[in-house]
Amino acid sequence: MKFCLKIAQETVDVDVSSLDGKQDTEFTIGEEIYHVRYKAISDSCLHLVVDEKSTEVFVVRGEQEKHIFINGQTFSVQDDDQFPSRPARRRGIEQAPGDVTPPMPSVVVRIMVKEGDLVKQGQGLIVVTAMKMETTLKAPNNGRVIKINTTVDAKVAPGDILVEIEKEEKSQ
Amino acid sequence: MKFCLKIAQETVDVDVSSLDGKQDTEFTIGEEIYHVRYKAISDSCLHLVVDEKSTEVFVVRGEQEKHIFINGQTFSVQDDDQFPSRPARRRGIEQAPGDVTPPMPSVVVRIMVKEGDLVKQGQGLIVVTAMKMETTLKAPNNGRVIKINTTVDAKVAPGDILVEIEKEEKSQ
Amino acid sequence: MFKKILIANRGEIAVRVMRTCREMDIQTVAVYSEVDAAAAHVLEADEAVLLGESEPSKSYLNIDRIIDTAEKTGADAIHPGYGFLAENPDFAENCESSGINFIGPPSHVIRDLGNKTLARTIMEKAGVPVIPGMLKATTDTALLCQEAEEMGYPVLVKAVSGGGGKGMRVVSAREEMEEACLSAMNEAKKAFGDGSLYLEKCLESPRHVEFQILADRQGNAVHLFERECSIQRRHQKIIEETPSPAMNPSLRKAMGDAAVSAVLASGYVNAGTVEFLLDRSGRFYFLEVNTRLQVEHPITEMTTGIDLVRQQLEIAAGTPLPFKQQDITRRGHAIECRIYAEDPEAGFFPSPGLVLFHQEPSGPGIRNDCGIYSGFEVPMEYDPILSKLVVTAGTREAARMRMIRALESYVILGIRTTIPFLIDVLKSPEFAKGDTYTDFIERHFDNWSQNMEASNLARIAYIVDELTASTKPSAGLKERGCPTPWETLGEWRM
Amino acid sequence: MFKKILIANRGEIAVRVMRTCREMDIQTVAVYSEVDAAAAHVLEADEAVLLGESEPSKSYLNIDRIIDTAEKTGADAIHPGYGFLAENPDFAENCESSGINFIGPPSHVIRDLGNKTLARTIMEKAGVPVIPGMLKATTDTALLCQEAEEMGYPVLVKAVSGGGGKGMRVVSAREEMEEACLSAMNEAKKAFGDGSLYLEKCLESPRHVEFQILADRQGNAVHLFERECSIQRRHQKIIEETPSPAMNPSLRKAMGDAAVSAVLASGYVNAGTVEFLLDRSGRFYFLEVNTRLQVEHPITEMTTGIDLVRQQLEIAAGTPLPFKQQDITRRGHAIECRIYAEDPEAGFFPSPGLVLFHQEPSGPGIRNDCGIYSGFEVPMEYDPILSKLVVTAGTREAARMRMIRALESYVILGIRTTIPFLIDVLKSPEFAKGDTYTDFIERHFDNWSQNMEASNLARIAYIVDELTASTKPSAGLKERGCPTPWETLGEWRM
Repeated sequence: MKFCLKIAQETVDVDVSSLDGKQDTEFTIGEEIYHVRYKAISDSCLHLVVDEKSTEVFVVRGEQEKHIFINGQTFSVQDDDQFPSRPARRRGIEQAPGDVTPPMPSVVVRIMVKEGDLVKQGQGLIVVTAMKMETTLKAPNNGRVIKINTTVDAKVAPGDILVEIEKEEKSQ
Repeated sequence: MKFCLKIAQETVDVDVSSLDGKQDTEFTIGEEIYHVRYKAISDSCLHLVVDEKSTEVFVVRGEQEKHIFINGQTFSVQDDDQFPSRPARRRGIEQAPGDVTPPMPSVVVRIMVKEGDLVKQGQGLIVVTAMKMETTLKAPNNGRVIKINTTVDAKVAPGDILVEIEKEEKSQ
Repeated sequence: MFKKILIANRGEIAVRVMRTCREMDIQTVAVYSEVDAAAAHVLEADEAVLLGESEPSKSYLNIDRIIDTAEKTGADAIHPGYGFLAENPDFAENCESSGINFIGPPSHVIRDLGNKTLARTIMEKAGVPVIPGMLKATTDTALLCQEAEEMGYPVLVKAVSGGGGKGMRVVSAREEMEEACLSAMNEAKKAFGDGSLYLEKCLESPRHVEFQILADRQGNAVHLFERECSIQRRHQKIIEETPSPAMNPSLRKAMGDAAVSAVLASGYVNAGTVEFLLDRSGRFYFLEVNTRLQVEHPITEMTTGIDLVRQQLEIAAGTPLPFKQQDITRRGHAIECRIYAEDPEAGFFPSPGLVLFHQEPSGPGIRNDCGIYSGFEVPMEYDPILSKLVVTAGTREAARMRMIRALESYVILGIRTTIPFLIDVLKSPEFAKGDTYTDFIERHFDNWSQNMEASNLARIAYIVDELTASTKPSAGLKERGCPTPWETLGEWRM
Repeated sequence: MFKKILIANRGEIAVRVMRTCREMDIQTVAVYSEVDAAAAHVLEADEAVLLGESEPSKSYLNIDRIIDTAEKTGADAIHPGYGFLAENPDFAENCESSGINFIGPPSHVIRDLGNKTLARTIMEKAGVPVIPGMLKATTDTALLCQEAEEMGYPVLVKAVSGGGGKGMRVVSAREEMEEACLSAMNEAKKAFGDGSLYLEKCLESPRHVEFQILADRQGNAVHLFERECSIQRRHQKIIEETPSPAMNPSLRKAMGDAAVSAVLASGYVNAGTVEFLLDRSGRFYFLEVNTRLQVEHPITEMTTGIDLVRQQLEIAAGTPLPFKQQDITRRGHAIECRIYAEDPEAGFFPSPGLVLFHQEPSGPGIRNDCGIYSGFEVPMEYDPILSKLVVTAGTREAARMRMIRALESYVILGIRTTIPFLIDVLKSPEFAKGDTYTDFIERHFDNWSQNMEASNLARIAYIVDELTASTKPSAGLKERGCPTPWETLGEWRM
């Protein structure tokens, strides 16, 4: 069986085969081959023996990925077969250029522009707050504000497009 | 709504009515009336506010009952509507007279009688062991052993009828 | 002793206070905001009362509503925890005038010590060394610039009613001074309603060393040794330990005496903390007094064996301190790590949201003061602190190794936390050596990102989770003889 | 120091040993039986090796297989935990001859002290007071009866190779003597392969007080104060505490000195426990030496701050003790409750089975050494101990209250446990007063059953669980606007 798994933007092919039709398996990841035995301990806990090294790992399913805990580290692992791509809702890394979305669930504190304004790349547009920390959302490029989709005191989440900016040739 | 709930052999009627169609309720148990607000915290945890006293309780479903934890005490609560009566498998309190069943999951160590034997009430029939502790199962009444359903080293559980004894008039 | 105490706080600190109350047979009243209806402190209390909307000003900062709740529930005392109203003199005064025991110092002491320049004056009079700086605050930018010039850069611009790094700026050159003053003034005005600023000389990478003190109503005061809290981010402590690796017996004696003098000079009653900066030559300077239970109080509890909340309640009830300075001993080493809902790979952005899975570390010498559980939705309205993981062991090195083990087995999934970052800090040679200064994080961990060594293991775990999905309890009671995942998944994964 | 240690045990004690190993950067090898493939100690280890079938003789008691596993995995030492092979001199000898470090005393010391009458002789020579009784064991019933006659009833019949109450009988009258000897002989022969018995004078409701000792290879020995373990059922301890409520400084000094003499007289090395009985007049008598880590060792760790497993490893590696007697201090009070899988309402029948839900207590001063988790199937093949809940606090009363709070928040559902029983013991006025003698349970808790005060609350909880079933996470992501339980359940519940 083949899986194609993404961690932190890096997608890697994984090939799995069972050595005994059961829990004795071989994983091929890139050049590396791992011999793995496994056992499900509970809904969220797995016991893996990888090349004779025993590890307890925890796995839970999120909206578009699985969250995996290994010895104090956490990983978000995505499988495009399982979680078809949806509008990106995380960290704003993948939103359309010109769209401004908050990096975290937060509340709008101030809106510093209005529709029709010309803005410069890096100019502050909206200030949001969460957990007593304020963050200024900045213009991703020079352009004109064509739409503001929020108001002061609104609760907003990653993926919500708060401001749309149209690139304008003349402003460059 | 009416429930009919059994704890430790005592069955009591409980009447519940919602005061607001939601979580504000009134429970009538015997003479007592309780005002209850509630909230589910997780699959196994409930927050109850009974007559303004706040309590965190834990509830899980067993085979024939729910196990309920309240401040260090545990209760097994049965509802015959939910768990239709099955052959009793707990503590042997309810088995048919003359049937001998172990009080716990255990292993048969010794069988001290054979089919056809006449036994006296209280006579040792079978020794079982669990967790390094041996327990002798005794005859519930005078009678004749009509059937032995187990062997030495067999794993047995409450509800398994290990020995059947027929009451015999003449042996009394 | 009190019969019933209202805890005017939330999360881990409210839970921690309630635990001591229960051990003293004192009833507890939780207060909560709408978003906190299922919060840990609500579940822990004997009674719980809704204060109002989630916004702090409508709930945990709503003085009238809280005092009203105390009166209605018959609470005879209020414990403020830390943060929120803990250092608000108006709140303490309101309690006093309502006949409710405020578990903390008298309101006038909170007021005096909350004014940073007045506090400096009190300390100077008592012979406690203070950092060279202004004794009067001002909103006059020109005056501030002139003072900075005389003092010599770098200087620290501080709000007179500041706290938590708000209204504070380090200014290293003349040309940045005016703008820094204006923005600090703005921030302070917004946060504390008072934009007045003053200056302090800026020490070069000092250590933050503070002393826990206890003072009773009879005029007795003791210290419970120091805590070092140099590992900070944006003036927020993230790792604390005791003893301080920088301490020696004579310095400890000098600083402890200064802390007790500070307390006596200000008329202090109850538990408090005297904060100092310690420079590389071993000179120390008064920084401020925190007039409340400190976030990091558990490391003092674990090394001295004294329950600080119990002492707070006893003092508030009028009991004299049960020990003198020479009776207080300390044993071993303790470290605390604050577990925040923040993404350490993304500039420590807050990371509120649903905790999908939570499993605490356990074992000898581990304590976790915690405000979350599996299924809890961490609200965005409050501080990002989730829990405080504390360990104690015989030596600093044993405590460090124990903390690493504890962090490595602390499972929180669903939201981002600082755990992987903390592990790397604990493992760093600089921390192991005790080279801990307030610039530690920016110097050694400026652009941290998580080690990806285990990423193939994570991929394996992902797939094993698929392979075992049908065998798990949540899959329900399946018929026996169901096909293996190799049969069911194999078809479409070629 | 060792690089890799095999832990020849299971459950909570194996986990506890591994934790210290990890903190010392030592790799761990778990061994397990078929039924234990998902046991806590397997999950905790760096490597895990299957020994064989679940029956102890084929797994945890299989000396050859364990030594073979140590050799194959490259372990340079074996920690035996308690129980199983911990006090088996043949096992220790096998380790010695295989060049594997056995973490415990030399095999000949285990052998000497395991022979109860030889141990009595050694102690008598060293000037340690022993209970009046025979110094030679016998299988001659007539001789035993004659000795009993001379000693005067009640007497204690004891197996020379006994332990855990097996092969032990209290005989209070002549006519019971012969039968008691025969049945004890049978039991001992079966359990230990040796039916020899001896007699001791039976003390009237004494206290059980034991001293933790440490002895290094250089001939240094210290004690780490006492533990009182009088709360027992069928000679099995269930609650232990330190300090003993019966102790005063001069008695502690005398008993501590006797414990150290006992250790030196027997050539002891590593951690061990010298058990005494203490009668009501303050006289104490040597009972036996436990040549291993004791179940109740955590209360000593919590009050002295010394990690006993770390000391065991250091001593086994040849390091001299890092402290002398006068360096060892104790602070506060600690209590341990053993949580057993037993039904206290049904004669403490074992209660193996599936743990449906498990949530540990947490907070200041609480430690839980635990071998189970939610979803673990407690096997019927081994000891019923699930975990050891330990608390420490400033005073005995504070520790007692803390333990009650901890027990009341320790959730184990699916199997019966001793928790509700322990709560009632802790709450009893006799325990609160410290009136703890070995007949405490039979005297005060003979026919215990659980208080049913909360049964109406349990009924309410049952129904609320029904009412909320559809809203829980396990119900899946339901469509919004689904009917309330009042609508769906109401129809058929009139």
